[in-house]
Amino acid sequence: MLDYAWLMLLFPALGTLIISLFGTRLGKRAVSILAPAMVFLSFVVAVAAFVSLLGLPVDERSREVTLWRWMVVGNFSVDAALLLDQLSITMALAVTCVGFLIHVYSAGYMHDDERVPRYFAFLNLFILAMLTLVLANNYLLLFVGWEGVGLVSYLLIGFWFEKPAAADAGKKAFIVNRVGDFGLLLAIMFIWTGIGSLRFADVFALAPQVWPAGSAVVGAVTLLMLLASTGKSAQIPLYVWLPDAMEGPTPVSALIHAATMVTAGVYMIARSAVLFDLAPASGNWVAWVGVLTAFFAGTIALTQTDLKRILAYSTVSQLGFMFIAVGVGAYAAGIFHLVTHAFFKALLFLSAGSVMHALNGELDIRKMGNLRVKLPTTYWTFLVGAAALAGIPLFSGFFSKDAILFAAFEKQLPVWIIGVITAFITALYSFRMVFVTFWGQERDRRLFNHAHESPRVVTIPLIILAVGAVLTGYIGLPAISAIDGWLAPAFHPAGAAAETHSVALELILLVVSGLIALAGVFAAYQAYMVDPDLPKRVRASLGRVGRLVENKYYIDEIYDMFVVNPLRDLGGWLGGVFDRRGIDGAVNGLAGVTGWLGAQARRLQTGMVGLYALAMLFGAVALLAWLATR
Amino acid sequence: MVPLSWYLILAAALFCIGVFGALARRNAVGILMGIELMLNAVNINLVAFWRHIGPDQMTGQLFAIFVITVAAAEAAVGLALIIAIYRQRNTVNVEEIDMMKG
Amino acid sequence: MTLPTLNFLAILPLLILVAATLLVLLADLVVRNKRVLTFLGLLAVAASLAAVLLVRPAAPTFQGMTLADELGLFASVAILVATGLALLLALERTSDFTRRPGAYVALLLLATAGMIVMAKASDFITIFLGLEILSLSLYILVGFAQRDARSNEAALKYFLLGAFASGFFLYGMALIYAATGSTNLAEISKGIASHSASLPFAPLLPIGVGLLLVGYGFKLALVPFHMWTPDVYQGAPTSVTAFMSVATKTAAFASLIRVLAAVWSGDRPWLLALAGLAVVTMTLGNLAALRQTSLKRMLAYSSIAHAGYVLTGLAAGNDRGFEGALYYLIAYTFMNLGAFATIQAVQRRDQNDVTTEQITGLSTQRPGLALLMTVFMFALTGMPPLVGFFGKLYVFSGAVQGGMTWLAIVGVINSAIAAYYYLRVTVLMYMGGATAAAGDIPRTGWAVWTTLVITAVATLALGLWQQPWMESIREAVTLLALR
Amino acid sequence: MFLFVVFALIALAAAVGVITSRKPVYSALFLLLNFATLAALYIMVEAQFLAAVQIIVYAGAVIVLFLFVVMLIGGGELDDIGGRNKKFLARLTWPRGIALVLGLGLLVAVGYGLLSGQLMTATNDAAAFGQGSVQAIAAVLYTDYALPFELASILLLVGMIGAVALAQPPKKD
Repeated sequence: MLDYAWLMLLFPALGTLIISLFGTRLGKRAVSILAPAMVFLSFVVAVAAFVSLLGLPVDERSREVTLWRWMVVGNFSVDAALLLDQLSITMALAVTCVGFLIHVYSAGYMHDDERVPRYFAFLNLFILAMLTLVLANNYLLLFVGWEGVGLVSYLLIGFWFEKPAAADAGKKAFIVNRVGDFGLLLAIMFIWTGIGSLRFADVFALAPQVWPAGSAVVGAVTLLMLLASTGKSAQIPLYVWLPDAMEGPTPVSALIHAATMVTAGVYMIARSAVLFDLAPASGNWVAWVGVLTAFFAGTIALTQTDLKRILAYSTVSQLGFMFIAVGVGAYAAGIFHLVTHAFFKALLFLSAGSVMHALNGELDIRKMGNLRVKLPTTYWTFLVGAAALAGIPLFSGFFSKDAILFAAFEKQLPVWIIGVITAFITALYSFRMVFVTFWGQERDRRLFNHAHESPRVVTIPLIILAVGAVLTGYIGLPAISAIDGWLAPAFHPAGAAAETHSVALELILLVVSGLIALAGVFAAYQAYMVDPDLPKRVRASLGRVGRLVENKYYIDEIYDMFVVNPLRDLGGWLGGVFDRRGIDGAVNGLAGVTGWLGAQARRLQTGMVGLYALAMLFGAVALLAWLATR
Repeated sequence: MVPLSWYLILAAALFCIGVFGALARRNAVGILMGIELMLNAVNINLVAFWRHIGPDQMTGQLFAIFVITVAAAEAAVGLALIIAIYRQRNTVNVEEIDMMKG
Repeated sequence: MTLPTLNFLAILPLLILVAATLLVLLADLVVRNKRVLTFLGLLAVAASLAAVLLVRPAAPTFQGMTLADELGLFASVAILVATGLALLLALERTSDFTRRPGAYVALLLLATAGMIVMAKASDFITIFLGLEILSLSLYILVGFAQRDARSNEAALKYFLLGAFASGFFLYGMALIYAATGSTNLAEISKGIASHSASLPFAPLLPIGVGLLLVGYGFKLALVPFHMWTPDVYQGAPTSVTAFMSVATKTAAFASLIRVLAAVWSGDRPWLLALAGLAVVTMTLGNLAALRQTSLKRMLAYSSIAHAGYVLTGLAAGNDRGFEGALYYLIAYTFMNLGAFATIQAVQRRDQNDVTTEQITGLSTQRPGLALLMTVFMFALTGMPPLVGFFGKLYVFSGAVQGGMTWLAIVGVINSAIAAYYYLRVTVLMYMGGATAAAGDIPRTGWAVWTTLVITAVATLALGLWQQPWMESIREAVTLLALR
Repeated sequence: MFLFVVFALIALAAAVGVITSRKPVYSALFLLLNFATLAALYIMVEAQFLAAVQIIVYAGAVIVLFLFVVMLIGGGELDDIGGRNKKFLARLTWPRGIALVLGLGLLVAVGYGLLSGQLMTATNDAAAFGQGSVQAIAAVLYTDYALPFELASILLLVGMIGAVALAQPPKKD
């Protein structure tokens, strides 16, 4: 079966092709069936591959399937080949499973949109690119997938391009991600130059010999990878694009900006475990970037009032947890959290989409309340998701987050402390959403009366995801540790001895985590149900700090002040022709300056032959002066 | 005998005069004349080197002959172009021929 | 005295092209349906291509005037493919811009002949003659769009600056001849290798190479020798622009690679000079492209930037960089020809350019054209797995290998900037209400479709299957035997 | 030696005349003078055939073509660097100033290469009996240089087609 794993890629590819060529002719209905069907077939293949991989002895659970010889340059060659091992199959399962459910949900959610065929073509293309990313057996193919998911993400954020906010968000995402991609491309070049191969197996086998542990090159490579990951996985300092990305359709937020694409950075770091083991300093960077992002984004999530934006910041925060895990070397824990998060965050987004659908697109939680009466199914599924996110014992997030914190406790105590605080915040904002949205009194009666439960095509995926959000946690029960044992060989092909943990300690920490989560829920109940004025009082007593958090730490403003404004002033001062309309955030400011430079470059082009020839003569003299005097 | 370097310096000077002429003129015909000066200066070089390196190798001299051929063909095409543009715009001043810029 | 036996088989591709030219000129007098002439041209290109691929003499021919090596073969194929596609592109539209289709086809074939000569030449005299043949043909072709007043202007600018650059080029050749005593590249290489220090006129060598670079820089549109490019690309008939933007680059780069390999000393200053040129070329090209409203001008600046990327490969000074440069040329041939072909398909019959306004909302009127244009734009951006990405990957990693990481970084930043204006085209096509009336875009004929499909398929396929022809590239570079 | 100096000075003066003359006709005639002096220099280094070609092609064809075009488009004044109505400095606009500086820079750069090394002492002392004759050139032109010779014919073909295509006035429509 493993040899047929390429079918996983074939189905979404076919789907994309058919829908983009004949989509409008097939009609909405056919497309809405075809696209999910293709992803379902991929899922079936993934399951089959998983089962056959399980049937193999542990040391044979890594299979490469070469599709064709891609390129050969001398003794350097790259194949278009898939790597099927524990890690890639786990990822593929999560991607296809969540992806399929979101496709089904989309069929209901996007029903009224004019451009359903285009939407599904993009969505299938996304699955193709994401599977390419996780199944690649070399860095080059991984990069193909990496760029592919970025592109589709950009197209889907701007899917409703009539909204200027959506178009701007798309642009922002694109430019920020280019910065990250730039890091990955350079890392790939360094690997190619240093090791002479891009195949994972070769790289990981040779790297310890070529690059001594802690050497500068491997440090540079891993830091460049970290840069790439901060872009794709929305970590400090490149996280700014993700909250804006919520301008896209909600299922897209669920699929791309919560469950799959944004985890690509975590996946890549986990995949490059051998390299990160060689560069402990880079690992520390990863962990610290992760924990700071987690805390930072968690506090912002606490103050937001837009349901999707809360979830977006929560995603950034949870990705931070995954970074902590891969940073401290607990790769299996990171991937475990990645999988559980994929389920519960997709669930939360889709439930939020259901709420939004019911309230005619309203997302401000201050206008909601008591919705559990009107939307019972959505309420229960959202509750399960929130419980998982908050880390309530026996829900999936509890186990995975605990695994991460346990690893942090062993390696980096300060990281653990901030992590625990963040876990508390997580529980707080999770149940803030629940209480404010679904409990209490309705705040906007007109909206409330209008609300209605979503159709079954929407609720059924929610229920399945909810089941998943509970169950995925149990593959990683500390006592069983199935996922750890399953994944570990993928990170250390050499077969490093599994570390033995103190079970007692782990249990103690488990209890601590559970208590903290429950404390968070209790605090949320106190603050938002029992004593609704409490948040205001807290907010007042916090004074400036509160305002700081409320305004997202003024990060956008700081970017404006220190990056955009100086650049803009410089631009205005230099030419007085600066295009003000283009300025919207740091990225656009940068784009504006570049554009201004472009305008200057154009002014050189006067249309006169004499000046053209003069430029040539100048070049000639400069060239000769340089060459003759060397 | 005349030292080789004298020829070369004469050639360099003529070349630079040609370059300046091509840059300083506004009239397309004038520019073309400057370019012709440049090509001829190169020919002096080729011939002088031919004479110095050893006349039994004919390379320099033949190169010069080909350069003359090219220069003639170039002049023919160039002047035809100039006539064509004159017919269209009634001017051959290159500073007025600047519809495209930016 | 006996005449040497001349191996005419070695220049068979050339002979075919010239014979076809004469045939076209004769047929022009008798044939009424001028499309026949284009078909004749296509036939000649096909025959010439067959000759290039099938007749492969081993040794240097014509007393070392040309080489029949892998590099020459490679470049010839790329050039002939470009010619064929350009002819196909103009098949149905020639009468839109000229009433001398015969001369048009003839000059296109002669320019091709010149390019092949240049790419294969191994002697300064032949290089120069090849360059002049292609230049003169192009000067005239650029001025062929009679309905566009800018066409003539473009031709005159191109001519004056081209002739000016020729002067420098020639002077450089003369000085290298002086420094080494020969015009033959093999002899020059031998001369430098055997007694580089004791050459009487050694100081003339770097100056000669510098002047030569001015000439190449002009043809390749390297900054600051690039200023003609936007004006000429905009004014020339679109099919001519498509042709010259790719084929000239292939010919000139092949020749430059040969010359560099011959005078190679591996000296850092030379490489740094190339690297410096590459940096200013890609940066200025990309910056100036950002705010263009004419698509042809935008692509002209983009082609300047791409020349900078290719030059990065040469500046790397190692095999990987050279291979990357050759790969890039092939990649560029298809993606850029495709982009210009789309412009040709979109432009109105009485126009010679397309503005950004005209393509706004193209996807609703011509979804097929919009999709293909998107492919070409993504390829030019460097989006994997299309060809453009691998070109960049190879040249930049060549630079990394050559110890010029900074150059690779500049290159990568530049491709990030470039993405902005390429994607703007896509955004305009897909995400904007249609502004141009549907009737403005003429029906796209089969010939243009064929061109578009061939280039698009190649843009994708050559990225996905690289093995066979990467080996050919490698052989070409190995034979150069860089010291 | 003396002859060389004389001819060289005439050539330089003629070149300056070409680029500064006010009337294009004068420019063309100065160009003719320059070409003729160069032919004389060629004879001095015993390249007789080349000298003849120089006279026939340049003086006989190119200059006539130039004069013809100048007459055709009107022999008006070249009101630029040759203008009489303004002071020299006024005529030296900034692009021309830069051009002058860069032109001198070019001369310095090339001259630097020419004057360093052993060039100063080298002379043209090798004997060249008959090497500049028609026979000697023909012997190599049709053997070793057969390919360039063919290419030159292609080049002239291009020139021919081009001149015809360009000279034809465009259809009025």
